[in-house]
Amino acid sequence: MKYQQELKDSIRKALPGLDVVIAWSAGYDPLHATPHFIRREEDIDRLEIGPFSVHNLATYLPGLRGKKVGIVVKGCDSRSVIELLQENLINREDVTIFGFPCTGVVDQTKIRKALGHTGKVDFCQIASQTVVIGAGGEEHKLRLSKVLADKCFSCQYPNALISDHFVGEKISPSAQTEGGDDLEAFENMPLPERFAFWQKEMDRCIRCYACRNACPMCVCRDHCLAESRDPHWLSQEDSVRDKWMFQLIHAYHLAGRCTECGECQRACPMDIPLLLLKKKMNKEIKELFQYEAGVDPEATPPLLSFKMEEENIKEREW
Amino acid sequence: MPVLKGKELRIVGFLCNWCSYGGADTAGVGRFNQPTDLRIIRVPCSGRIDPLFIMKTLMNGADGVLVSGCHPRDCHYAEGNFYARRRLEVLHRFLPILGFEPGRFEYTWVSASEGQRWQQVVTRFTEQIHKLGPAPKIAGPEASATLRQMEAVL
Amino acid sequence: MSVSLTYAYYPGCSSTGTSIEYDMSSRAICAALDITLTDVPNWSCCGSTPAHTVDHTLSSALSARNLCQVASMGLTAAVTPCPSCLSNLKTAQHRMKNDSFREKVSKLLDKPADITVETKSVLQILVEDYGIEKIKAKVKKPLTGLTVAAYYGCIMNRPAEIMNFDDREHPMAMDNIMTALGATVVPFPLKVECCGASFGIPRKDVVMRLSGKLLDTAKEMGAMALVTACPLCQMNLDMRQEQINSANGSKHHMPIFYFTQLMGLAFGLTEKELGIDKLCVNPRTVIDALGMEGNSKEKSQ
Amino acid sequence: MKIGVFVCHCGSNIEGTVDTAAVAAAAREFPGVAFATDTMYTCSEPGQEEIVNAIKEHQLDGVVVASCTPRMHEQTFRRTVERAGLNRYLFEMANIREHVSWIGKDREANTNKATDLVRMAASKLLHNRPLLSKQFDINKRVLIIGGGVAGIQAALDCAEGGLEVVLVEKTTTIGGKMAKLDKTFPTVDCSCCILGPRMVDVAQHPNITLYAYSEIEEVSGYVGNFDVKVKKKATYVDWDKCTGCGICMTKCPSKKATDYFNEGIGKTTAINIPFPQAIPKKAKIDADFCMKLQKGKCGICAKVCPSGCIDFTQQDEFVTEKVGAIVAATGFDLFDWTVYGEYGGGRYPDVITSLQYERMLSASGPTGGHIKRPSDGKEPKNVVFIQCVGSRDKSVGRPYCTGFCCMYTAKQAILTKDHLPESQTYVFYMDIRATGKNYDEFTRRAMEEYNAKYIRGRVSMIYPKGDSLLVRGADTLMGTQVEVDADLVVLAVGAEAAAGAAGLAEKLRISYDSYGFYMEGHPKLKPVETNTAGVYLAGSCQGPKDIPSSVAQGSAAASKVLGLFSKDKLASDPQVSVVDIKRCIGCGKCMKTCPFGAIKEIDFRGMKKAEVIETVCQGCGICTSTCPQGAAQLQHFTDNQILSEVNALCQF
Amino acid sequence: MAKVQFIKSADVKPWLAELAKEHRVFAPSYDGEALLFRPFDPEQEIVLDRAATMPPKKTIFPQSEKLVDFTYSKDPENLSRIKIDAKANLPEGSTVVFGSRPCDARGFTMFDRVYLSDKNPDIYYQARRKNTLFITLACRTIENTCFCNWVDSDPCDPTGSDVLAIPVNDGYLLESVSEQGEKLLNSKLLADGSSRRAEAEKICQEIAGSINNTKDLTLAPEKLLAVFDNMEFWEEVSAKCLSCGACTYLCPSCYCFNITDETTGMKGKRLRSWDNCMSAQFTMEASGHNPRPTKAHRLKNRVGHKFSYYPTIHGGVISCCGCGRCIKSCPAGIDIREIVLKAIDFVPAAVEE
Repeated sequence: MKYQQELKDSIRKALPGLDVVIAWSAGYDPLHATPHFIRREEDIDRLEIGPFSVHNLATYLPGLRGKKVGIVVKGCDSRSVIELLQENLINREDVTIFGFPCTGVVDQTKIRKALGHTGKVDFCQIASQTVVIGAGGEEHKLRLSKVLADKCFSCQYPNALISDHFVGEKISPSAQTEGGDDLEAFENMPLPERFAFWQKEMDRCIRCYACRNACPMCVCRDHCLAESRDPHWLSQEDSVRDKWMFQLIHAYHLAGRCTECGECQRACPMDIPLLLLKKKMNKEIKELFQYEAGVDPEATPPLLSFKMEEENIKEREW
Repeated sequence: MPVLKGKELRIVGFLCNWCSYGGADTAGVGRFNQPTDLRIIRVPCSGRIDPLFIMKTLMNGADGVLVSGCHPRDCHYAEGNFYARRRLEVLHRFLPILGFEPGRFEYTWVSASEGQRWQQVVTRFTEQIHKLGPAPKIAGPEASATLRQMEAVL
Repeated sequence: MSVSLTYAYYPGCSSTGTSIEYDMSSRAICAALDITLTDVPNWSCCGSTPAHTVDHTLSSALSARNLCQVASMGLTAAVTPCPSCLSNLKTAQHRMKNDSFREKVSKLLDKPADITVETKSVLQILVEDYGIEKIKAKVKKPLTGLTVAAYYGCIMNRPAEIMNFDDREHPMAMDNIMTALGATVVPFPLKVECCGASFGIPRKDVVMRLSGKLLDTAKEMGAMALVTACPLCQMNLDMRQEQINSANGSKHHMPIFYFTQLMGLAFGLTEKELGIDKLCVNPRTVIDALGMEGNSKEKSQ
Repeated sequence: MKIGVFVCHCGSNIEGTVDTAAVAAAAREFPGVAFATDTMYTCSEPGQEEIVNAIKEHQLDGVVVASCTPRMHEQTFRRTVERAGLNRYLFEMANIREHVSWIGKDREANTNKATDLVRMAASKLLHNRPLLSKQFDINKRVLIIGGGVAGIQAALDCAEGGLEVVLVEKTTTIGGKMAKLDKTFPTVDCSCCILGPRMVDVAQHPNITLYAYSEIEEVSGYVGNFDVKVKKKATYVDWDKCTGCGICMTKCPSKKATDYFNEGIGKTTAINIPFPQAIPKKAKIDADFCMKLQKGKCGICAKVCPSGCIDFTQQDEFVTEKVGAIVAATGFDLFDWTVYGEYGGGRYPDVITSLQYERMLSASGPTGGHIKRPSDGKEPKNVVFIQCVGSRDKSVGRPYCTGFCCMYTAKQAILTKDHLPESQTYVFYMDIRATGKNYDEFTRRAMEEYNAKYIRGRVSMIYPKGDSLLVRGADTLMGTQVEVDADLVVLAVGAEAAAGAAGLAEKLRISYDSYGFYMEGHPKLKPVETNTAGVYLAGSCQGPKDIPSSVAQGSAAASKVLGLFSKDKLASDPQVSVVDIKRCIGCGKCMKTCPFGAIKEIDFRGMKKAEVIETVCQGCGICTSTCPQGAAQLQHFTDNQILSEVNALCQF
Repeated sequence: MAKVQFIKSADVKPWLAELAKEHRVFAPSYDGEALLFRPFDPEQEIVLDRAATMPPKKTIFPQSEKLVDFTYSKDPENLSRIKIDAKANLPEGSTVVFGSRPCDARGFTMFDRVYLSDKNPDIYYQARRKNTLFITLACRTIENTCFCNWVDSDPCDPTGSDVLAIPVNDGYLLESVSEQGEKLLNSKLLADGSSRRAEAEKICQEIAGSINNTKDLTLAPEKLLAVFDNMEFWEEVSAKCLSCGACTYLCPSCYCFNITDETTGMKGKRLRSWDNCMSAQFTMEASGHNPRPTKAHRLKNRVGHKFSYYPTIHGGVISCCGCGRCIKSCPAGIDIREIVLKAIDFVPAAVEE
């Protein structure tokens, strides 16, 4: 990544005033990065940014409230930071934001599908638009665009929307403005098929709540309704009903707050297409209230406000 | 036992105490005949109706959910129904993605004086639900066979 | 804005007989105003009285047939001079909002009944679509010196929820046109009263009484002539004026114009093309007196 | 928990279509139910005793009554269980009358539904907890909105009872509609002579603060502690200085101002005092007609005013009053009758309203008490009254009966004959509704002694004929059409809620019907209460009323206020929201959405938390449905309580 | 002496179909993008060339199992006298898991020491364990996340299995490990495999030989105890933890559970469902006090339990089978190997007096 050195320098300068800077470093194999907590000067060297910087590090911010935290954000991550600021869950003065122009991150599921088997990966090289992966003794050449996350294709905010230090030059957003083809296709499915689809997908949920815990906007964390008896919304039964209901709770609680970072779906070890629900919610929120979360730190989420006359709600027609 | 087989469907209403519950009372006082399917849960304000109650009710197998509150601007608590309107509208638009027919859930406004309107609302909603028929049921934990069939269909 | 107005024109049966002058004058003034009227091809009866007293569905099917014809012309609005036809067309449209009724009609038509065409009267398009101000601008020979009462009849505006035009008790459309033409309009309290038309055959005495009262009141209010917008009203008041006189012992000699005829005169069209000669009560003296006062005024200005 | 279930027959009201014994039998199988029975009248004394005894005998710690709507008897039964030593919130009601037995006759379906409702109530009750009220201070002042006869009565009664009263009147004088009347039925005594002294009492009472020409801008707070912002509209006259001498009126050159007090019969001056007995007797400038305010020229009134009180720069002024209770007495306005095209729609000057006729009959009115036709000033000979104009008429959206028109029409017929002995009156009526003391006798007198010709039928058309009006209508008793030559037509126009009633209701957070009339707490048992604690109703704002009823309601509302204030502290409703501090993450969403500012942020061991101010919380529960982690829970309507009802109804 | 049979690749499905007549058979197949042990379905492709997303843990230790059905009944004479009828829901029938990996099967041996103790056997576990047979497939490739060799195992380890299947050129060599396993090898579709034994052994050796990163974890129990009170250490290693349950729920050797009762009306059930020591609810006490209040405490528990406390009371056996799923599925990329090694290498800073 071009600006990596510049970013390291920037962090090095800021580190003395900060308790920790959250960034990424290399993960357990060449196809993975991992969140990297920089506390000491020597930690900076291991910082790496690039297409494997998939994690939305904003998720960690509320838990570090009260500390001076630096955070490296992609454009999409910065929207989560904005949303957290908007909800007063973090203090602006405690957070130092490092932005860089993001050219997209990979979707591990897509790589896995393209390679067939990624258990044994020896190396990975990315040169401009090509990814070369050595796995199981074979060399696979893939076009980068084949393995980029869906959200990157419709990305409107490749540069951090809010930052204290921005390295590199800002780049222009992707040309494709309409995201969510999968949503459109799904909405064209007959209702009974959709109903069946969710039951099938939710059936394999193991209730690990990685979707929730990876979500930067799931700020209830330890006090989530999912595991509570008072209020007692869900049982601990291994039933599609309870598992599905949890996803509805998640989606509804994110209404008007979700920035579509996709962490829920990425985190899901069972690859359940959870983002679909959030995309639908966002689409309706946008249509109803012309509102997009994570763009303006001063805005109020639409479900926490109202208008006496709602232009787009025609409830009297029923 | 709860649903009269072949006669009724399971319809649950969430009504605010001040307007719509009163409207339903007014309808009763006026002896305005209504279908018997609806069971009403009384809450203080439509603003108290967390859309998750509606989702939960549908998930629990209700065939229809009807919500009614005070007309906008008439809320006993000044603003409750304004919040409710946004939240319920979002829910209304969201439900189809799950595969629920949009008509399984409706929300409306009935004031305490509108006994006749309440009668119409109940009648119309009940008819709407009967037209849709029983809601599709979610497979229980033991229903892996059903799930495999679904997979075959998809 | 100079988008020319174009309508499908549905003349109605009367226009080929008793009210031919209404048809002539309507076409003439529309031409004068650059309003394009295209005749509905192969039009049939609207399903009026004779049909709708027997069978509502059949009656509506007749209207629906004509509306389908309009739709096939690629036009979205149809216009007719006759309020009775209009009433029937609109009633059919109103009934067809009911799905099951529409299905019955469609069955009779062997095709789906059209529910998109808009229907209006000639009077309505003149005031609503064309505009009084523009009419005023077209006046060449103001009708100064003419004092008229405008008589709308009972169905032009009623039932209000179906006809959806002007005030059901106190319409002003014709009054305003007449004023624009330079005529003096007297307040006519009976402007929406019944002339007795439906009783024209079985109970002539009723017609004599009701229409007589209209003539009495018009005269009392100081009108020199009545102006109408309905073939049936015009016929009762004009053709039967002598019968009314003899039945009531009155001595009315009150010309009964179609409003379109007076518009034509004001626009400077010839009496011939307006069918003035078709009127029963001779309007000569009234017409001859037209413009006298006004012309002198114009000069003085 | 040991629950007792009491299924009420309500005589045959419920038992007629619900098998209450079967419901009770089914209830015995419900979790927690230790006792269940059906009773004839649960709310009766023996019925309540039965509950008390059962609680003692079976050691019940929760009670379900299946009977009428909780809006009717919830309080009754809460007191009952309290008498037996239970907390009043360990009680639930199942509404099997209004919601079951009265809306259908299918006994099987009704019994089944009633059983369901009892199951819901019982399962909710399992999650109920005892709740205790908190005491709070009250502000023993009362605001009365509207200075008509009802408001005056309420104000005087409250003031006499020792309360400080704030009386707000929209127009420049109190007196309301009654002040405009010439005489009252059925005694035919002078309206102003009865009302005048009472108006003076208001002006002079040390406990009453009167804001005339003022309106309510904003109401916040709750029973015992309302904050009311009053807008004192600009009069361009300094009322502290104005003596009401009226010199300005004699000199004002703008003499074509609308005379609102006289219902537009005649004109008045731009600066005016509406009538001689006005309270307060202060002048006000009608800005629409004042030459100085419109064109900047004139200012004569300022020159002639002996006390120098004219102030053309005056602006609206706002004052805030703190009160503990509010009485709405906003009265009525006349229906806009001009929608009746058949009556001329307002085009014929000699078709007037009954209230205009009152002004004409009044000696202090614009005609000095002489009946004159507005068109030409002639005395009419034939006067036609048409009743039910904007009453009992669905086609104009006014299906209700105004109730007092029959009576005042009879009165006006009598007065017409008194004023013009040669005249003949005709009354077109639908039915005569004269159901008060001496009322029917009164209408009889109009017919029999004053020879008013009553014609039962509606008028289909009025049109001018010569210089008179031809009134054509039906005589349904004779089965004929009738035509009457009338010199003057008086329309008995029906009443509707006063202009702006709906807007005020929204500020007061009370409900109103589709005609704008305010909803009483209960149609029979709470005629002057509303569903908002501390807000009461008096007079026609609740529905059309004649004078005695309005006065009675004024007094009733006052007695309610005095009763409320007889305690030094009020008990707060414990059905408020409570934040579980362990679950709260301090996100503040609840604070954002609370309409009452009842949630504050506190610091708990260095963490932000939300806390509910119990006495401010009104119990709407918006915070509960806003809080994503369910930390804020509205007591008595907690998530678990509502979920238990859902689960009782729907188990897959 | 173990029974040795050979099966051609093409005969696997027919053999499973045969087995399915008598047993519930589970085999790895795709559900969406996740490879899961699912009830055998001849229509579905069985995927054996990679490790499944999820171990076959549910077959013996269901995500949520109904232990007891209970019903309340009232004495009609005295409604407040309530009787409870409880009915245990003991699992019935037998199950065969095909295609599990040595680590998967070995994982259950960690359960056994806890749930099958002589003093207090868990009857539910016992019933399933006894009747669930594993036909385990030896691994041919070692994935980046694999580390069975660190925890005293290897890619051909038969521990915990009933049959070990070793992939050979055109099929699988099936070796019975247990008596029950031997009974599974009686099908006509199987041929005697003795002749292929050498080939299989060679393959096993080859695989074992390809591993060269073995770490010695002998010191782990003691070193982890040494850092027990060093919260700074644990806070640092847990910083990126999201406190979700992916690692524990996908772990073949995590056996914690939670018990809840769900009652509706007069009926209820007692559920045993997976618990997760990463969750804030784990060891949460009714008072609201939690002895493990932060994720650092909880991650310490997970690592400590597996590599220190369990071995201490169970004869040195590390309660981790080295499958690496916790690494692969962790949304934050936490690598348990790294933590253990860090603890072993940890040198406390010299305390200055």
